Amino acid sequence: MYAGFLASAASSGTDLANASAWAVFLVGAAMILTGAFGVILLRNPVHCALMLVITLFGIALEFIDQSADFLAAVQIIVYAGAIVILFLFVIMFLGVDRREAAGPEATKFQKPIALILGAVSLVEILILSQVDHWVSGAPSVAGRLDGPGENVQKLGQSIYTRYLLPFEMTAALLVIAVVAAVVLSRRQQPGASELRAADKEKLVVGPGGAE
Amino acid sequence: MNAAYLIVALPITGALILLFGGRRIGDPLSGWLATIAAGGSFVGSVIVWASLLGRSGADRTVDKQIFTWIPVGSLHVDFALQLDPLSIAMVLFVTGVGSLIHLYSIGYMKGDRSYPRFFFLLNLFLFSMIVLVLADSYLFSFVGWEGVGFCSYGLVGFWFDRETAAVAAKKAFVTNRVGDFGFMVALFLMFGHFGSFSYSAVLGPLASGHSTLAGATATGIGLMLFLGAVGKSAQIPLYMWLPDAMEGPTPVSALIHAATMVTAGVYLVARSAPILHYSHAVLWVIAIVGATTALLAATIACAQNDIKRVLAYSTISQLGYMFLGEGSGDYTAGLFHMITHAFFKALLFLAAGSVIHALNDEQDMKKMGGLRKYLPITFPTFIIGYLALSGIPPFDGFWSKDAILDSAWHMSPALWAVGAVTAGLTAYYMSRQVALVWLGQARWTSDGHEGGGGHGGHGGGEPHESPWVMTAPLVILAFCATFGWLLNAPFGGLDFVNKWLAPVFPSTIDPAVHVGTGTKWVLGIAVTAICFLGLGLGLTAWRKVDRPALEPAVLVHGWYIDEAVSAAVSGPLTRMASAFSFMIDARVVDGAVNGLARFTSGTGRQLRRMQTGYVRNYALGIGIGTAVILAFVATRVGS
Amino acid sequence: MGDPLFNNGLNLAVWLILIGKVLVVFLIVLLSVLFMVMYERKAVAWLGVRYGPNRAGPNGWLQSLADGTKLLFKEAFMPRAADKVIYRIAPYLMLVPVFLAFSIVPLGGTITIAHHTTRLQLADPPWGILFLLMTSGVAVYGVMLAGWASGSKYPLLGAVRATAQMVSYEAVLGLTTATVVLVSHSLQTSAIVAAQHGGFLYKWNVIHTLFFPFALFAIAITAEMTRPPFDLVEAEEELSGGYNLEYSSVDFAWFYLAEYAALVTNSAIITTLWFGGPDGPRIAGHSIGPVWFTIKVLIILYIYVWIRATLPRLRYDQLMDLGWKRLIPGALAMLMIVAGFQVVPTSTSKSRIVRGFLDREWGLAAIAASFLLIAFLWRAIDVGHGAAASDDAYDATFTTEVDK
Amino acid sequence: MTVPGAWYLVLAAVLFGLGATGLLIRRNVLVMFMCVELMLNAVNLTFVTFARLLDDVGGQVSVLFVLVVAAAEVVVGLAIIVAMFRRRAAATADDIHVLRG
Repeated sequence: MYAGFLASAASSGTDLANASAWAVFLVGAAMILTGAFGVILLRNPVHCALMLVITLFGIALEFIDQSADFLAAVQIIVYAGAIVILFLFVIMFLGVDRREAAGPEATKFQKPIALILGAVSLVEILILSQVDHWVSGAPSVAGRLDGPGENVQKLGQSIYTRYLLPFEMTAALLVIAVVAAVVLSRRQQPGASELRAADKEKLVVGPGGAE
Repeated sequence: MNAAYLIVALPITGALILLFGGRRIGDPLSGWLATIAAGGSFVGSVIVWASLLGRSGADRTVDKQIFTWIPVGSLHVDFALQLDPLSIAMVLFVTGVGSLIHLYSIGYMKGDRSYPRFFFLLNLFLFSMIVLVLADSYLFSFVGWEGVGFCSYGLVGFWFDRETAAVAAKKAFVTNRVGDFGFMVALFLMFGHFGSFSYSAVLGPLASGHSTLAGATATGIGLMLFLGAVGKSAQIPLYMWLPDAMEGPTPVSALIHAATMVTAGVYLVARSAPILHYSHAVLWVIAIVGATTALLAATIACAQNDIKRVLAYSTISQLGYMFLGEGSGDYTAGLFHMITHAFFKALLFLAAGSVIHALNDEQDMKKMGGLRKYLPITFPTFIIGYLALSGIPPFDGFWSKDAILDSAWHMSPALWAVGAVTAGLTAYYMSRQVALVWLGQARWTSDGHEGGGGHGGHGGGEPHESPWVMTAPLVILAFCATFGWLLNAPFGGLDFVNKWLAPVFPSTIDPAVHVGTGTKWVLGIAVTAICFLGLGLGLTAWRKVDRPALEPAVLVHGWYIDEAVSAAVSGPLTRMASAFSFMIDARVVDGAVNGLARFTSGTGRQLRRMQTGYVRNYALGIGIGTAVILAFVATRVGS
Repeated sequence: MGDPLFNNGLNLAVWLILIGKVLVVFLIVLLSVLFMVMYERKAVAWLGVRYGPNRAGPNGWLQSLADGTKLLFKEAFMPRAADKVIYRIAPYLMLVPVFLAFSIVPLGGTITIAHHTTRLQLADPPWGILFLLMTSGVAVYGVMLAGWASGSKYPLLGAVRATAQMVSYEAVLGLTTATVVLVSHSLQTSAIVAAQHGGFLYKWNVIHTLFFPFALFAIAITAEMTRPPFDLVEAEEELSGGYNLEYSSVDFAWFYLAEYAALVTNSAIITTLWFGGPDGPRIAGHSIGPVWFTIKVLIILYIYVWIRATLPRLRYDQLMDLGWKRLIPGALAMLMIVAGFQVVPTSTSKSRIVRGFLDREWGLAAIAASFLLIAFLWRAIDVGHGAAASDDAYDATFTTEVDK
Repeated sequence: MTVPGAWYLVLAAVLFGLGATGLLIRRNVLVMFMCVELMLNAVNLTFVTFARLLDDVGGQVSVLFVLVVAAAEVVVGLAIIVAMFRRRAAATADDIHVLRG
């Protein structure tokens, strides 16, 4: 991430800035693709998760290259620092770090069709990439991104004014997700919810006749 | 002006609190809460009224938007309140009388099992009525209209564990639905013709005289609206539910009869005056139905033994008067009679409740008598209500009834004659009631009557006066019944109601009633004489005797109309229904339904193969779809 | 805003200075670890009224160097069930974030080398604090993968414990750091230090943010480092050594190094965020930022050693309770309170009292809201405890009955 | 900043395709989740790229929201996996087909 930092500071010598921007893009792209291929090809889920981290760092590099500093940082903090950690945690917690079951596919043509589909999509995307007019929206609707001021500042101003309602909604969403996760993953106390205190008193558990 | 929100908000807040926290709030407190909500609503109405007073007559219509309810295409219906002289006049007496009834109920319902539910329904009832009255469009008003219907169902059937109460509630609801159907048809016609429901859009152009409303459409809308009013206000032929509604607790009867439910129809007709103005036929229909109902109900009332049933039939009769007045084109007279009627009818009902309370739920007048010594507050107030209802000057029933009869004379002397006879009958049956309940010797035994259901707590013993929360409303209402006529006295420039409502009924739709002063005097004296005649007859006939043969069976059974309707509906209709059920339902409808089901299940059986349960299969489907879309885009862009 | 070093573009001298700075920072961390190990052992010995190491070098001060050398020459051993690649990578994954984190610590003032002025700080990005959070987020990988890759039971347990612990306390770390950002109006470490300058201690964030955020931060970062009393990761009694149990030789040395480097780095960060960094009185007109900085770091380090010698280790449920039910609500509340007081006064009333009140109303509202929140959470936690206790009691009745 | 936006977009598209393919061919639920993350990241990259091309901060804001939603999704998803694991000791997506009913 220092390369992007350097690049942003270089005011003289546009060639150098140009070159460093390209360099950052290419490094990031390499990381992204390596990681993505790793995720879909490696057998061990833990390795997959680590490959995902590589992709995420690559994405963060591309963000920096496009002067989205804050998002790059948040990308690392949230994705690498929390989401993937959660993945790994669950993998280790459940002990599912074995190789994938090599049994026969439930449906025969799943894998070949999927691969063909991927290839077809890729070709289509490449065809589409020959089209010039990628950008067709109205510029600077929600506020200018260039110009003076920190990226964080502009982002914050936009979030807390124009996008306040969505922002609050995502906050609510997070709370709901937390509650849902707690409810889903809580271990059920056997019978504790069905039995009230009065019922418990009635319970007579004879010696050896428990459970 | 913002107090207007308060009028609406307080009762619904009270209702919601009682709905969710009623049990926790407990016995007397929830009643007080509801009463305070209702009283606050009344205070709000007074504030709004005062601030409207500060404006000039043409300026007294204010719209208060709450939120947009239905924004569909060109149709735009708001949740909005319209404050104008008519709605404020209505809301003032609705909340005022309503609050008094709330207060009374605190004492009356004491010890009932479902005390909070009762007050929840009362508050909701009040809220619905306020919405009905304050709404700025027919559609929003209809919400209140339906709310009132629901609450009456809930309150009439409040003691739903009694068979009769449940049946009565059902009857009230079903009968009301017939009227609602009329209202809805009126709404459809209205939307078809005006494309809008709001009063300002529908009535505004009509009132100012430039509208292209055809006579036939006006007649249609007017008749349908009146059908709605007939349902709510218990006119012929939809009046049967009202006497049966006596199964509810007495404060409910008072509320339904005096302040809320039945006045809705009167209000609706008054509100729709600009439409009715376009169709003379509708006005005649209204007047004739009103007059007929008045007479018919009065005759039935003469032969009833239940203390509340007498009052119920008298309500129907008085509502007939109101419609007679409105049908004669004198809306102010109709509304004025509604207000005075609210005072004395609420008074009579609450006093009757007090009597019933004192006698441990005894309602049969034949088992009462000589009570005047035991209920020192209820007795005089009841007498005031009695005089007011009988049209004895100077109590306010006289004045409002007089105004209506004047207009009726203007319309047709025949209508006047019916009204005058009804007035005499009214005086007669009320005297009969007074004689049976209060005078003569006691026909009850101090230990003989078994303690009734809900509000026990005082077993045998002599009848005793009710607690102050019950008598205070009586006194207030008696005061109003005595002096309420000063609101619209036809002399000395005291006709406040006329002046107040003048902007709502401009001369274009409400031509002045041309009855000469001399004629008025003659008519007034004639009616008063008839009233005194009825009074004297009733008192002398019923003073001493127990059972004079003055109750023909045909009247006791209300002209057998209930029975006739039952026979008509349950005979041929039932047969027709069963025939349909075999021919059409079993073959055509079931065939179609079963065929559809068979088709669906067959299709499903085939399609089920696609549901493998493997998530990745589904994802594959999504992926193929995406690829196809991408290919499509690629070909389009490439060309 | 950034480092003045880059004002005139990049040339060879700048590159050289940059490389020099990298090396210097690296050496600082490395040497401070060597020192720290001895500092800790000596201090613990002193607190325990013992001698401590006293053989190698003068007064035993070369003991850690000797230990390190010994470790380097031991046989590198790898369990058969281990994941070969990750087993080797894990120590570095632990080491790198720690060294990176030190790069944003301002050591004080600027220095001029060959006409190039530069800050005494390796990197000064405008989002420095986020960088700190990044490194602390990534640091979890080392522990986690080391435990997993060993292919052994106890290291895995230690790693899972450590992950849960570190992830839990990261939230507190972020929230308390946010209070610092709030009062400093910047994410840049140099700006944060500058904001604390002047005003005789009052402007130090530890006082400026009402002390509590600092306390929470200190607890959280201690847990983050798995220092005592939060060192459940390597609880010998239960786990016989923790996540690095299967490591030996140089790999183990890296873990050891990383742990102590983290201690030093985090002390430096505490100094930067809360104690004004290199801020301090001038001596004879000279700014001696680095000296003040070193003194502050040494004091904090000593406190860490002191805690280690004094406090017993927490139980695991206590740790989680503390983190989720006490620290996070507290940090949230403090964030709200500090944020409330940051609201720019907008009232234009003539009366001073009214204005003063209005200026504070946001703050007061925030305080009230925080107390409400805390009370609510407290109640919720109590209810939860009650429910859990009743469940336990229920289980207990079963158990005892069965035992009979 | 002279790398043309199209490069980023193609890169994002390829990443998205890889993620989608991985989702289809992998059987481990956790890895499938990771593939979903890949796809989300690809979308994030396009958002940032368009934000730069259109000089509009809205794109970057959207990325923030995507991050939050992704976090919530992972939390709930993993909780489901943990709950599932109590019943069947395998993390294969095909095992859930018993829920078909």
